[in-house]
Amino acid sequence: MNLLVILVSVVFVNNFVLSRFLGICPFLGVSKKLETAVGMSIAVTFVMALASVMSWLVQTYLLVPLGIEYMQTIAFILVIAGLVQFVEMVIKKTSPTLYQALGVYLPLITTNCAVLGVAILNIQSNFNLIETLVNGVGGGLSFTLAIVLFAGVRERLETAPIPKALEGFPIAMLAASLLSIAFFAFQGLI
Amino acid sequence: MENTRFLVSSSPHIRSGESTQRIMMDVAIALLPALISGVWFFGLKALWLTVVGVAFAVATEVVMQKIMKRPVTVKDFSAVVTGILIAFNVPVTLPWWMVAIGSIFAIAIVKQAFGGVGYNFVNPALAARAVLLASWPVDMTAWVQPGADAISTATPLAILKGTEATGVLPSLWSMFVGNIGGSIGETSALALLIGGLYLIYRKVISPRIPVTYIATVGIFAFIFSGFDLAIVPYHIFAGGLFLGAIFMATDYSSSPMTAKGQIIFAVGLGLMTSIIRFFGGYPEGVSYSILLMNVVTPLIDRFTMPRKFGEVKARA
Amino acid sequence: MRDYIRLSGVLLIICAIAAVLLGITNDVTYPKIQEQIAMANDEARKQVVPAAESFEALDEAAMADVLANPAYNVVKDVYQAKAGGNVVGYAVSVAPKGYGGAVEMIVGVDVNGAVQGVKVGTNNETPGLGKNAEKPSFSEQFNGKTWDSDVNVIKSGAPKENEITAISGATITSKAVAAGVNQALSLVKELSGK
Amino acid sequence: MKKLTFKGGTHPPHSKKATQNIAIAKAEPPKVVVIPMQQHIGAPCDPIVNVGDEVKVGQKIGEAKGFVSVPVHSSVSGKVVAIEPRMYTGGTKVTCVVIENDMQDTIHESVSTKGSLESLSSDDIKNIIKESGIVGMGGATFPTHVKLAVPPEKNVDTVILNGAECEPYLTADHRLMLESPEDVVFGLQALMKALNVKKGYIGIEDNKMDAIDAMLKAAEGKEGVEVVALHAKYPQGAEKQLIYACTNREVPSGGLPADAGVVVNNVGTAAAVGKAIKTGMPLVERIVTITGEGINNPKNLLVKIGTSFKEVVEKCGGFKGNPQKIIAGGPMMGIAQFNLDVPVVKGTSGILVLSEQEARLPEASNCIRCGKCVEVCPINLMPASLSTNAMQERFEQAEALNAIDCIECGSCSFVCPAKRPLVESIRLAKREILARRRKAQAK
Amino acid sequence: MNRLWKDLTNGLIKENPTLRLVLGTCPTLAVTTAVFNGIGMGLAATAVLIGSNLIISLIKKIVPNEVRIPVYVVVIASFVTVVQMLLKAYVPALDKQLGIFIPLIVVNCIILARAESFAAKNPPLNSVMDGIGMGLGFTLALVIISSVREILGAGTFFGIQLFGASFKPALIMILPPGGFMVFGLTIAAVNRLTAGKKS
Amino acid sequence: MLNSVIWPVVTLGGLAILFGIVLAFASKKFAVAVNPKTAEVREVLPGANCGGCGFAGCDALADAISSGKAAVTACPVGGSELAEKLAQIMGVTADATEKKVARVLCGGDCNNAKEKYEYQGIEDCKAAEALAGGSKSCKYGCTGLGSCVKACPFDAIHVVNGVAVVDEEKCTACAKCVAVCPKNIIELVPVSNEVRVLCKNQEKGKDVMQSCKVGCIACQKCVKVCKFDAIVFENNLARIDYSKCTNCMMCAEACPTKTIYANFNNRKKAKVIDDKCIGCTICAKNCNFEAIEGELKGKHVVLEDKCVGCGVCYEKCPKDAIEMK
Ligand SMILES: Cc1cc2nc3c(=O)[nH]c(=O)nc-3n(C[C@H](O)[C@H](O)[C@H](O)COP(=O)(O)O)c2cc1C
Ligand SMILES: Cc1cc2nc3c(=O)[nH]c(=O)nc-3n(C[C@H](O)[C@H](O)[C@H](O)COP(=O)(O)O)c2cc1C
Ligand SMILES: Cc1cc2nc3c(=O)[nH]c(=O)nc-3n(C[C@H](O)[C@H](O)[C@H](O)COP(=O)(O)O)c2cc1C
Ligand SMILES: Cc1cc2nc3c(=O)[nH]c(=O)nc-3n(C[C@H](O)[C@H](O)[C@H](O)CO)c2cc1C
Ligand code: SF4
Ligand code: SF4
Ligand code: SF4
Ligand code: SF4
Ligand code: FES
Repeated sequence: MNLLVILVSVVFVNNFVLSRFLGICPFLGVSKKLETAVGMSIAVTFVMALASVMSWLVQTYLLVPLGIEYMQTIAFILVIAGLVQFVEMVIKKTSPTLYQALGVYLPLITTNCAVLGVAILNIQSNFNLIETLVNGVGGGLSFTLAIVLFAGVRERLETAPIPKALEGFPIAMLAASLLSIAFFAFQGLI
Repeated sequence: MENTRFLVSSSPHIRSGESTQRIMMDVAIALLPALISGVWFFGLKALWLTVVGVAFAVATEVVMQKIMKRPVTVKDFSAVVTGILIAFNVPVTLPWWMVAIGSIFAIAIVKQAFGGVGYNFVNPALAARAVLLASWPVDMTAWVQPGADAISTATPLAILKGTEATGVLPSLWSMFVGNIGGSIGETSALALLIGGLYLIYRKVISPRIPVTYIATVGIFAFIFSGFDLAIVPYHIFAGGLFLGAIFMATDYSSSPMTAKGQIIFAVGLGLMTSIIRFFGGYPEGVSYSILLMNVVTPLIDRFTMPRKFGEVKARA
Repeated sequence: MRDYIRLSGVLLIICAIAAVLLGITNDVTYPKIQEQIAMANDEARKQVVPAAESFEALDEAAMADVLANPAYNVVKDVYQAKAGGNVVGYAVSVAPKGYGGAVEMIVGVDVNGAVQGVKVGTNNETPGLGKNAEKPSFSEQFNGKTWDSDVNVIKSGAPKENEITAISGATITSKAVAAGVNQALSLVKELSGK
Repeated sequence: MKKLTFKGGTHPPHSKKATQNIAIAKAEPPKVVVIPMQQHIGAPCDPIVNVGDEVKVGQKIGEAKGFVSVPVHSSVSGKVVAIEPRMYTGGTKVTCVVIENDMQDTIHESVSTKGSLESLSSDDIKNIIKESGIVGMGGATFPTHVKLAVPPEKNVDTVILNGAECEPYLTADHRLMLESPEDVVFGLQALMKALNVKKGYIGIEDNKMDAIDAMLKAAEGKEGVEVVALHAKYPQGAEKQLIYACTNREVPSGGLPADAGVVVNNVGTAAAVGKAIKTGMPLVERIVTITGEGINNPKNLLVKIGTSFKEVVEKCGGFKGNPQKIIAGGPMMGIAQFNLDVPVVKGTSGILVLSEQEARLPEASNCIRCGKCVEVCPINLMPASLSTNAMQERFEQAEALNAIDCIECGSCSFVCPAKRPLVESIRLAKREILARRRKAQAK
Repeated sequence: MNRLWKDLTNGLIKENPTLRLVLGTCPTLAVTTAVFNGIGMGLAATAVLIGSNLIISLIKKIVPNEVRIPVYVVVIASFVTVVQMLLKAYVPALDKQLGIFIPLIVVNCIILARAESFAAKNPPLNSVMDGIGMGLGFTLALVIISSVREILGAGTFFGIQLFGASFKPALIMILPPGGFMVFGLTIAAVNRLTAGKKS
Repeated sequence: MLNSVIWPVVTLGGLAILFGIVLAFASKKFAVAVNPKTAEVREVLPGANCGGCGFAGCDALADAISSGKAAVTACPVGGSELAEKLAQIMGVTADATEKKVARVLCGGDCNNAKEKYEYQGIEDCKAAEALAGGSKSCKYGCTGLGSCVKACPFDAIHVVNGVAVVDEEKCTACAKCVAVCPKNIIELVPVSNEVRVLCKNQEKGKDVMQSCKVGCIACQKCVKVCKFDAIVFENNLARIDYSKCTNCMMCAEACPTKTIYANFNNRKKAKVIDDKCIGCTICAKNCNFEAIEGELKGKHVVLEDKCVGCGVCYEKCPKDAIEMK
C-alpha cells in the first residue's frame, strides 16, 4: 500500500486517539501541560516505532514459523515491556538530560494500549516491514498531534471557571469530544 | 461631608463605554441583512428556525446558569448570536427540533460547561452544526432551491465536487446575491458583506481574519484546481465561506487574540478549507476547518505572543 | 550471579506454566476456531451463491494474474462454486474503498453472469449511514444484475434495469459497493471466457 | 507639524474642558500645614526642627537621608506644633511636621538667587536641584538629582520634557506651559546644562495647541530646544512611550531611560528647577488641578505643600452633590483617598472628585477574548492572560508573560468591554513576583 | 464474610474503576457503541481480572520484587489469550465486534492496578472478590455508557428497536465524539451523586 | 500434545530468561536510593500509573509530592481520602509533636471592626492590602476577602461575617493559608490549645479602641491573671506561649475587651478518684487556685466552683488519682 496513504490515514483520518480510541489514558493524563505532553509524545512515538518493528520481527520469524500465532499477545507484551525497560536503562545510563525529558515517561508507556495496539494492527493489516515502520511512526505522530492540540486546549481550561461537577476528567472528556468533532475535518481524506 | 465613606479602588477609575452586550448586539445587527436575505429566498420557515435557535439558546443559558448557581448573563446577547448562527448554518428544510437540539448542545455543552462566554474553545454554533451534520446527515444536506415550492437541489460546491451530485452551476450573480441552494444564512455573500462592513466600521472585528481567509481560499482553489482561474469565484462565493470568514472565524473566544496569530489562523483556515473541498470527504469545508483551527488556537496564541516593548539590546 | 538465576528462574517457571496452559488451551480450541472460520467463510460464500455445494479456490497462477490486473484492483480472492462437480458460479471477495476505508464484501455471480448475492463484511463506514450497506434491504438490490452493463447508483427516483438506489446520506458507500460488484461481474465474465 | 506617537494606546475622554481655560490662581494660605517627611521615592527625611520652633518659608525642615532622597522645606512661616505620624496620600501614616501658619510669609534667609546659568557648573545645578527638594512632579516623585546623576557610559544625549499631560481631567501642566513657558524653557536649559547634552525636546499632546504655540514662542532661538507635537493618545506621557515618540528609541525592558540615552522630566519639574535657580525658592508649592463632577468650582490652584485636601476642596466651592470618590492625581493612574485630612504633596498634580454615578465601577464579567486589551497595551503585553493567571495566583505564568514590564497605565482595564480588573490584578502579580524575587535573593 | 462483601462491593460504586478511578478508558470508549459489546467486554475483562487476581494473590510470596511486573504481565496475558481463544471458538461474533480490544485487555490499567494494589497484598479469596467486584464495576460502567449511546445513537437497546420508524437517532452518539461525551457526563453524574451522599 | 506445548514453552521461556537477566542487571546497576518519605508516599498512591496527575506515573508523583513540588491533592484517582493520607504523611514533622491546626487570630468581624472605606475591586486580600491596608480601620486585622479560602485545598477555612474562620476538623495544617495571608494573622497552633488572643494589632490602646471593639488594648490584665507565665507581652500585644498554657482560661475571663477567646464549654474539671488518693497533699499544694482541700492522709476533694481545669494537679499527682473531665 502507498506509504503516504498509510501515514495520512493513521495520523489524520483514523487518528489513533480520537477515532480509534487507543492510548486514551496517557492522552487524558499527561496532557495538562504542553511540555510534558510533548515529552510524552516523543517517547510514545519512539516506542511505537520500535515496538512495531520488533513485534513484526517476532511475529514473522518466531511465531509464524513455529505455528504459535496464538501466543501473539503474550509475546508482544513481553517484547514491548522488555524493550521499554531496556531503553529506559540505556537512557538513564547514557544521558541524564534525555532521561529527564523522555525516560521518565517510559514506565507509563508499557500500560498504553496504543503501543500494543499498533503492533497488533500491523499484523492484522498484513503490513510488510517498511509499512510497519511507517505505521508505527505514524501512530506515534497521531498520538502526538492529538495530545499536543489537547494540551493547548487544556492549558486554556486550566484558568476557566469550570462547573464543580465537571471539574477534572469530565471536562477533559468533553474537550476531547469537541476535539474529535474537529477531527471530522479529515474524514474522507484518503 | 465628614461622615461619607468614600469608595476606594485601584486605578484606573474610569471605564470606556464599550460593553460585551453592545458588541454582541452589533453582531446581531450585522446578521440582519443575511437574515432578511434568508427569509427572502427561503421563506418564513427561515425566520421560524432562527427564532427557535435563539429561543432555545437563550433558554438553555438561563437554565444552565441557574443549575450552576451562577449569575444569569443572557443580557449580554451572546447566546442570541449563537442561536442565530446555528439557524444560519442549517438547511431550511430541517425539522425545528433539530435546530433546538443544536442550540442546547451549543450552549450547554460547548459554552457553559467550559465556563460560559469567552471560555468555549471551539465555536459553539459550528460545533452544533457539526453535531447535527454527523447525527442527521440526510436532513442536514437536504438543500432546496430558493423559492416557494422547495424543489430539492444540490449546493454549487457539491456540483463542483461531482462525486455526489450533478447539476448545472448557477450564475455567479445568483451566488453573490444568494439565489442558490444552501444553508439559511450562508447563501448571500452580498448581505454578509454588508454585515461585515458594519462590524469593521464598529470596530467589533478587524478585517484581518476575513480578508486573509477568503484570499487564501482563492489562492489554493486556483492551485488545487490546476490553475483554473474560472473556478476561483465559485469557491469564494459558494458555500459558507463568507458567513464563516466574517462571523464565525472571528468569534472572539475561539480565535487567536494576537494580530500575528490571527493571520496564521486565517491562513490555516484557507488551506484546510481548500484541502477538504478538493481532497476531503465533504463538498464544503468551512465549518470543519474553523473547528479544527479553533483547537489549534491555544497553541497559536501561545507561540505568537507579541514582542514586548523594550525587548531590545541596551544602547551601546 | 545468584540473583540472575533467581530472577530468571522465577520468570521462567511462570512463563513455562503459562505456555503449557496456553498450548493446551490452544489444542482444545484450535479445531473449533478453524471450524468457526471455515464455517463463517463458507457460510458467507454460500449466502451469495446459494446453489453451491462446495467452494474451491482459484488456482494460484490464475489468481496471481487477476491480482496483477489493474482492472481488478479491489479484488482480493476468488472461489469457484461447485455443485455436483460442475462450476455453478463464483464467489468473489472484493474490498472497494468506501467512506471510511476499504469495504470488504463477497459478491456471488452465477455462470450466466447474474449477481446471486452480495454480502458486505468488515468495514469502517459510519454506523447508521454507510454501515447500512450491510443490510439486506440495500445489498439485495444487486441480485439479478448482470455483467451486460455496469450497475449505477442513483439518489432518487425509480431505479432502472441496471440501477440501484443509494443509501440516503451515504452515496459514497453505495458507489463503493456498486464498484465492487461491477469489478466482480467483469472478472467473472472474463473467467467464464465470455 | 508632524504628530509623533507610539503603538497601542487608547482614547479616554479628555474631560479637560472644565479647567483648561481657567488661569492658575494662588490659593489663600492655609492656617495649618502638615508636611510629610516623605514625599518622594526613596529614604524618608529626618525632621530637623522641634515642636515649638519658629520656621520660615523655604526653610529646610527635613534632612535627606541617603542619596535617593531629598530634603523637605517649610511652605509657610510659623510655629511647629507637632511632629507625629499622620495619614498621607499614600494611604499609610508617615512622620509629618505640622506648622501653624503665622500668615506673615517671612522668607528664610537661605532663599536667594543662584545667579545666571552661565555662571553655574553642571555639579552646581545638580546640587541646587537636590537642595531645593525637587522631585519628579509628573507623579512618580522620583528625586530629580538622582536622575541627573547618570553614569557617563550611558551616553545620555537628550533631555525630554514631558508636557503630554495625557491623563484626563488634569490641566496643571497645560496651564503652566501657557502661563510660564519661559520658566519651563529655562528649566530645560538648566537640565541640559546639568547633563551636558545638546538636545532637548518638549513633547506636548496636540489637544493643547495653545500650549504648543506658547512653548514654540518661548523656545524660539534657544539652541537645541525643540517643541514637538504628540498625537493625543493615552499614555502618551508615559516615559517609555514618550521617548519612543520623540526619538524612536526603545527603553530596554527592565532598563531606565538613560539606557536609551535620554532623561525625561515633567515640565513642572523643569519649571521648579528654573525657579530654584532664579529665585532660590525650593519646592514648597505646586499647581494642582481640582476638578470633576463632584466639585462646585473646578480650578487650577497654586497650593502650598501641606495644605489639606479638605481646605483645597473648600477653596473650590466645596462638594457638589454627594461625591463618592476622591482621587489624588488623574483618573487613570491616581490614588483613591478615603480621608480628606491628607495634605497636598509634591506629587499631587490633581484632586479629582467623582460623583456617585462616575465613581461606581461596572461589574466585571467573563473575558470575551476580544483582544482589545492586547491591542491597546503600549508594552505589547497580553493583559487578559496575565490577569487570569494573576487572579488564580499562577504567578510563575504571569512572570513568564512579562508581568513585570507592565507600566500600570490602565489602558487595558479602561477599554475592556467585559470590565475586567486587568491592571488591578497585574499589579498584584507584579508585587508578588517582586516579593518572591526578593525572597529568592535573600536566600 | 463482612470483609469479603466489602471487597466485592468496593469496585461497584465506591472505587468503580471506570467511573471513579477512570482507568481502562480505551475499551470503555471503543466498545460501548452497543450494549451487547459492552457486556461482552465487561465480562471478558472480569474473567481475566478474577483469574489474574487469584493467581497473583497465590504466587505473591514467591515472586521477587524485581520481576513482579513482568510476572504479573505474563499471568494477565495468559488469561487474556485464553479468553480470546475461547471467544473465537464459541462466540465468534462478539470476538469480531470487540476486535483488537480483547488482546488489549492485557494493557488495561484496571487489571494491572488491581494486581499491584490489591492482589499482591491480600489473600486469594479476597482477591477473587475484588476481581469480581472490579470486573462487575467495569461491566456496570460499560453497560450504563453503552445503553445511553445505543439508545440515543441507534434507537435500539440490545439490538431491539425501541421506537417507531419516525424516531431519528442521533448518530453522533455512536461516533467517537459521542463516546467521549457520554463517558464524561456519566463520570460527572456519578461524582455529583456520590458527592451528595457524603455531605 | 507434547508437541503443542514445547514451542510455546521454549519461546516464552527464552523471553523470560532474557527478561530476567536484563532486570537483574538493571536492578543491580541502577539501584537508586529512595528517600524514605518518597517510598511512604508511593506506598499509598494507587499505583495505576495512569498519568492522571500530569506527572509521569506514580513514582514521579511520589517524588514530586515528597519534595513539595506537587500538592497532596494531585492524584485524581485517589480522591480526597488519599489526599488526607498524604497530607498526614507530609504533615508529620520531624519532631513528631502533636497535631496542629490553623487559627485566624482576629476577632474584627463586621460587628466589631469599623470600615474606613468601601472597597471596590478584586476579591483578594492582597489586592485590598495594597489600598491602604484594606477597608477595615485596623490594618492588622483580617480583610475578610478570603485569599486563604481560595488557597485552602481542603475547604477548611471560610469567611464568616467578615473574618476567616478555620474548620478544625478539616484542617490538615498544610499552612497554605498561613503563607497566603497578607496580614500574617493565621498561625498553626496545637489542637489541644483552647485559648487564643484574637488580635494582632500593635498600636496603642487608644488607637486600637478607635478601630475595633475587640482589639487588644494592652491593659495587661491577662498577664497578671495568668498563673503560668504563659502570656508574653510585646509590641502592645498579648501573645500566648502555647508550651506553657494550661487552658485554665483565666486570661479569657479577665480580658475586658474579650480579645482573648476560650471555649468555656470545653473547660475541664479535676476530680479526685477516692480509691486512689492517699492524701499526700501534693495536689492541694500545687493548685494555684486553692481549689483542692483535704487533710494529710485524708481524701482530698476538688472545689467545683474554684477549679479552672488547668490540670496541674492531674500532672502532679503521684498516684494518678486525679482525672480531668
Ligand atoms: C460524521 C459523518 C459521517 C459520514 N459517514 C458517511 C459514510 O459512512 N458513508 C457515506 O457514504 N457518507 C458518509 N457521510 C456523508 C458524506 O460526507 C457525504 O455527505 C455523503 O456521502 C453524500 O451523500 P448524499 O449525496 O446522499 O447526501 C458522512 C458524513 C458525516 C458528517
Ligand atoms: C528605584 C528607582 C530607581 C531609579 N533610578 C533612576 C536612575 O538611576 N536614573 C534615572 O534617570 N531615573 C531613575 N529612576 C526614575 C525612573 O526612570 C522614572 O523616571 C521614575 O520611576 C518615574 O517614572 P514614571 O513616572 O514613568 O513612573 C528610578 C526610579 C526608581 C523607582
Ligand atoms: C501611564 C503613564 C502616564 C504618564 N503620563 C504622564 C503625563 O501625562 N505627564 C507627565 O509629566 N508624566 C507622565 N507620566 C510620568 C512619566 O512617565 C515620567 O515619570 C515623568 O515624565 C518623569 O518626569 P518627572 O520625574 O519630572 O515627573 C506618566 C507615567 C505613566 C506610567
Ligand atoms: C465577532 C463575533 C463573532 C461571533 N461569532 C460567533 C459564532 O460564530 N458562533 C457563536 O456561537 N457565537 C458567536 N459569537 C457570539 C459569542 O462570541 C459566542 O456566544 C461566544 O463564543 C460564547 O463564548 C460571536 C461574537 C462576536 C463578537
Ligand atoms: S498591561 Fe500594563 S502596560 Fe499594558 S495596558 Fe495594561 S496596564 Fe498598561
Ligand atoms: S479587553 Fe477585556 S474582554 Fe477583551 S480580551 Fe481583554 S480582558 Fe478580555
Ligand atoms: S485571614 Fe488573611 S487571607 Fe484570610 S481573609 Fe483574612 S486577611 Fe484574607
Ligand atoms: S490552608 Fe491548610 S492550614 Fe490553612 S485551613 Fe486549610 S488545611 Fe488548614
Ligand atoms: S485503556 Fe489506558 S491507554 Fe488505553
